[in-house]
Amino acid sequence: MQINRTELLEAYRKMRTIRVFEERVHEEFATGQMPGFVHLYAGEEASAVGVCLNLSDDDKICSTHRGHGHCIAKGCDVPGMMLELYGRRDGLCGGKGGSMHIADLSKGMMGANAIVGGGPPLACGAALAAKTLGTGKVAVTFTGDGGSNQGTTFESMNFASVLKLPVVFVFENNGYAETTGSSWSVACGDIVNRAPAFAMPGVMVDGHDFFAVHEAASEAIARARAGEGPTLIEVKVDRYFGHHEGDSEKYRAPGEVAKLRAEKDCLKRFRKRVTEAGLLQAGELDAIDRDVGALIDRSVKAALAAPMPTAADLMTDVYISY
Amino acid sequence: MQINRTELLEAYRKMRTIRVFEERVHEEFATGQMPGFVHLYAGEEASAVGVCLNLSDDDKICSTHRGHGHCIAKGCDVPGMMLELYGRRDGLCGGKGGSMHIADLSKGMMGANAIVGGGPPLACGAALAAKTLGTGKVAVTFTGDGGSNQGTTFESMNFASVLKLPVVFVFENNGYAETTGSSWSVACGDIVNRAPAFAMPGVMVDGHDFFAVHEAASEAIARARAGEGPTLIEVKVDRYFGHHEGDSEKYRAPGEVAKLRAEKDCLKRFRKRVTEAGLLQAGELDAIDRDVGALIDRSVKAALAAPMPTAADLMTDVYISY
Amino acid sequence: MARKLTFRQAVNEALRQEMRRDPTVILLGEDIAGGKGSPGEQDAWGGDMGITKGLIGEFGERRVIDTPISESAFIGAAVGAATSGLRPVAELMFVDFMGVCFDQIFNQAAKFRYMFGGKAKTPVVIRTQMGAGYRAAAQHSQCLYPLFTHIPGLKCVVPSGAYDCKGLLTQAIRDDDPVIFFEHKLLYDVAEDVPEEQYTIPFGEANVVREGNDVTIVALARMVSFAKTAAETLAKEGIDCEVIDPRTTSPLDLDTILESVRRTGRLVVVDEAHPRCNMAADIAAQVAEQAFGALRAPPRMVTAPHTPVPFSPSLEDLFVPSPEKIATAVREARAYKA
Amino acid sequence: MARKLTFRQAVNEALRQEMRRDPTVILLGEDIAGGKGSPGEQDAWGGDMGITKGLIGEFGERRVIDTPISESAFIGAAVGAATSGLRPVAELMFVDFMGVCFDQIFNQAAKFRYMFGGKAKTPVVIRTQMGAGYRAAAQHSQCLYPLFTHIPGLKCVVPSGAYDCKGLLTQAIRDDDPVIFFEHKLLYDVAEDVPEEQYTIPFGEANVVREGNDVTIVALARMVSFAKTAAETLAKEGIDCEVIDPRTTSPLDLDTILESVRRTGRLVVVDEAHPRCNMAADIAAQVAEQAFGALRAPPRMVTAPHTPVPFSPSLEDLFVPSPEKIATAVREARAYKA
Ligand SMILES: Cc1ncc(C[n+]2csc(CCOP(=O)(O)OP(=O)(O)O)c2C)c(N)n1
Ligand SMILES: Cc1ncc(C[n+]2csc(CCOP(=O)(O)OP(=O)(O)O)c2C)c(N)n1
Ligand SMILES: [Mg+2]
Ligand SMILES: [Mg+2]
Repeated sequence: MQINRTELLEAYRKMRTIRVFEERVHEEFATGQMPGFVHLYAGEEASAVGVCLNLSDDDKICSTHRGHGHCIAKGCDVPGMMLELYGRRDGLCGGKGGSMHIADLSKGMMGANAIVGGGPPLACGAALAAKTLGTGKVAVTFTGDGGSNQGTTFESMNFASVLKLPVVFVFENNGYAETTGSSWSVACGDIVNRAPAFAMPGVMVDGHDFFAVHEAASEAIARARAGEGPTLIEVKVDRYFGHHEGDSEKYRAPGEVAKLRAEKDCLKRFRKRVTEAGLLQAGELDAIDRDVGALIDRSVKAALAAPMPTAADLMTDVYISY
Repeated sequence: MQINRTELLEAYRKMRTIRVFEERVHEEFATGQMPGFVHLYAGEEASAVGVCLNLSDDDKICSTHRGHGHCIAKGCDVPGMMLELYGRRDGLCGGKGGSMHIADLSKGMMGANAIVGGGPPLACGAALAAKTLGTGKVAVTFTGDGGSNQGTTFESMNFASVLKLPVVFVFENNGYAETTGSSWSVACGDIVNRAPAFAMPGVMVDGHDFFAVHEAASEAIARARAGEGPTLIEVKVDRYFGHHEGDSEKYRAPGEVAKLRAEKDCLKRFRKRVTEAGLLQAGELDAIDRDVGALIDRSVKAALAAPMPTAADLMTDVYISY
Repeated sequence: MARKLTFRQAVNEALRQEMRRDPTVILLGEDIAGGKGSPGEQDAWGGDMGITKGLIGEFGERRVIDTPISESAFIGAAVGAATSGLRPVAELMFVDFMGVCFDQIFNQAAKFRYMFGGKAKTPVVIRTQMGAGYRAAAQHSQCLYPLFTHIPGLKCVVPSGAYDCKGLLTQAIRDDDPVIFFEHKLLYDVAEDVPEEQYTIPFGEANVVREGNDVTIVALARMVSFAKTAAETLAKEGIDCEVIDPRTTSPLDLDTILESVRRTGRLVVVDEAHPRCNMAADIAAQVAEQAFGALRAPPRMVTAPHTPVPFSPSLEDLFVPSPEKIATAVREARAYKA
Repeated sequence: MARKLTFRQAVNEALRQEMRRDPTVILLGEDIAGGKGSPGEQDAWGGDMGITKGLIGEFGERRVIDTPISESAFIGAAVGAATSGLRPVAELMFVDFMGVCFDQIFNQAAKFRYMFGGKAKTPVVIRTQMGAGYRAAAQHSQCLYPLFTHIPGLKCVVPSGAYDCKGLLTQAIRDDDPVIFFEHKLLYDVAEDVPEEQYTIPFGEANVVREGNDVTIVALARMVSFAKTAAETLAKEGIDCEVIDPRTTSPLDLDTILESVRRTGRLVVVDEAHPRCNMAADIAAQVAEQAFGALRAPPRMVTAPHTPVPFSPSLEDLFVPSPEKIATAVREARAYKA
């Protein structure tokens, strides 16, 4: 699988944007001004970006409660996202959705989802639409290790396989569902071991390695586009923050995150690999870092200054007509 | 696995009782006097009886909409069942449940279930109770090929495996879910192929062979009692009647049932094997046939003559106290 | 041109005509054609009640899709497909099965538009059977539309006859919001005059089934015909009933009900659902709140009791509200003296 | 001896004391201890709100059971275990998750006893969080108790404070029927005097929180304190409110409400749930039907609007009924002239 320069720059920009967005949200949340349940994606960037780089706006993704990374990877407007997290009127969802329901259908981002296991059936639907309309488009659903144990997820895999739907099941196994270890909650150990039960190919990839994710996704998506049905991809990743902001993280090993950040950071690995291979220059990446920093800064400032929705907004958007 | 004479006679009596019960219900239904949705188990007898012969009254089973066979195998009162099917006041469930909700907790029969996939979570519960209370008892849940695709079933398997519950998942694959072929709806072909996904042993047995079922169940139940967790058993069976009474059965191959009855009847096979091996005498079996015939006759006559529940019964049994 | 069609045929025709008109309409459900993966005939059933029979012949497997028994997956797929360019009509065989797929309906389909700030459109229809009287017992006989009516973002349709059924289902498919379409299983064989050409009946417009000046009876689905029967009996006693069929519970045409009660001063609501938090209470309470001054007698609610649906025919017949019970309530309302 | 306990502590204490008394009580739920299969501390969370913290230390893994994210399986297991000799208390983390496990609650647990002709006993408790105000948005903020109240065979408890919570939860665990126990997430940190010793509060007995003669306010869960605030404001205006907390919606103590309305002639029902087919309608309709003659003003319903729960704090604060809205409704009821 060839990735050209433009794509590499784009990949880095998106991974970096996710990282800085999340680190900043972490800080902002701590100030007490950001409302709601917020689940950060930092550490898992290579998964969202490695997958979504293979998709166009007309391909669809379904995300989870931990959805910021998928949004950014799929091309959602970053200042709009920040406005949304702050519940502002001009947020991506008018302030009505918030972090757990952030979506942009025009970008093929069908929504974060606060119901674990909510996404897989919906992705089957997007895939069914693509198949029925013959568009050649695909759907990807991201699910956590915890969500892999939900009945809706299991039956979606059988359903997709039976109907040969162009859908890819990406399981982001970050080792935990809230406090619960995935090696315990997934009886068969690795989620990839479930693929044969659904008669679909299964691949396990190292989620710290953008290129590995990209390649696995690219193959699975090509299969889907070719009408060969679904694929299961298990991506081993790490989350750098708590389950949600405010989590005491006592269930983790001491020093666990520091070690992960030092040894397995997907951004550092990407930078090392592309600069060592001479694909991109360090200076180009530094420029992106600066850009991204400024973008996030601007986004937060704008969000803090932006107006809240008002009483007039409460009753709108329930129905198209009623 | 040794089966003694008494057990063999009991097994035959139960299989025969199921067969005659179902054949008779088929006739009675046709008269228009039996109300409701009725799903007959004829053809699958060796499965229920082969499994349940390994169980005591304190072991639990959860059944499906096709529950008469499981009831009889688990020792439910046959005249009481017939009363129930006719909606009579003295039926096994006071006429309130009917065929799809027939149950007798005192026999460890936790109920037919009109929700496909309803049983597996409940069986996990019975198994959890056995485990928590240290009773050494087990639970068995019967599910169809169609029900194997229900999310509740999948997640129960993972759940049971994670908690090492003493439960056995018996999948009675009779080739159809209503009109839908199981080779199509089960993406991985055989249900047994799903066992590794749930880290449990899986066995496939020929459901026309009582002895094969009995042995597989006996091993699985022993594992469960020993605290080694769940097992998946796929039993290949055939149903001799329609999905429910009144089914046109157009989705079947012409002559399919006649062929099955002629070539794969579990009762005929049982009779042949035990008489040829000199384990039982043909005369003993004939006597059972006569007994059973008389029992079913009596049951139908009694049911037809029995009183219906009355207005006084409508509002009782909703709560224990309210 | 109108012919007699049964409710069953009306559903079939509405689906067929709209599928002809709009290539993005697809059907999904268990055995809705039947015979998938089996050795015998395809289209073997047309759904468990034969409603969708024949459609696969005209529209093929691409648009009439049998599914495994995986309600969350296929109802969810219908919802997801609705946000992606199709107008799926999914069949939830019995509404009693909502318990294995409700999330996709009430947390997903119902809330997308609001959660996404008005940027989603989810034109999905979920057709489902409801109601008692079929000896189908506790898990196949419930009404449950009150549960769906409670949920903002859903529209709920409860047709009482073949004519309305065709027009309301056509509307449901064309509607851009998620619609739950409740078909009472005891109505399937009832015939009415139904025009051959397509037509729609707007949601939120009640049908005044019978005009009258003494007592307003509001009844839903199968209860409409029971209310008419009661009204005829009562007419002979000199009690002149107005019978109103709201046709949709969400939106609800409260205005027509209020206008009637302002005239009659008396209200009886007939609801086959269980009594707590149901449509009878919903309507009675709204009328009491908004037309209090007009009420000359207590609003009366005639409903099923607070019990699961019993299997035994003798009990089930007592369970379902009867024309007699409706008539009694009307007489009491009429006789009420402050 | 009474000490101040928060609602959170009251739940914990009720569970702890009943688990000490009855060895068949077990707990099941996601992360209710926390840390299962993880490298760090066990009992890492005690549930997402810390309610069950410390219980695994006393009762061990055999009785405090963390589960995978498989609500159908573990809620169903709790139900199945309840028919097999245990008294499980399952935690459905948020009631909004009912959509992935409702079948096990409404078709299984609720109906066993009736379907089996009175031969089943299913003493299961499902504890669940509900309510808006936490900025948790549309899928984590619903009330939904009307859906459960609709279902015959379930009992529904909606405590408004720590004292009631302890007594009602103890009762729930000892109760032989399935009980859904709704904990409003905004109440967890509110403290009250709570006796150390065990006690039970019977279901179906409303609490008259404040006596008064002008207007009856019926309020549920978090709305009880809002109603009290409104009543205090109104007292200064010379309007004397009676505030009734039904404490359980099923069974409902209608008698206490009727008795009050017969005295005051005026009713305001405050329900945080969405307006359609909810408890406000349920109570208003029953009162209108049964105490019509006593009503001197229309029964008033103060509820959340017919919209999903919005995320933005500015909108969510408008979504939840406020003491001001309650006071306005009371004033209008009081001022009503026929
Ligand atoms: C149906 C449902 N059950 C439980 C929850 C509560 N919950 C939210 S996130 C979460 C853990 C999810 O773990 P995983 O799928 O591994 O995703 P991760 O948080 O690790 O990204 C849980 C239990 C929920 N939102 N929905
Ligand atoms: C949740 C749910 N979905 C659908 C149905 C309707 N239904 C009843 S039996 C059945 C087929 C079941 O097939 P299978 O599990 O193979 O059992 P079999 O009838 O072959 O014994 C279906 C679809 C139901 N009762 N419950
Ligand atoms: Mg995880
Ligand atoms: Mg089958």
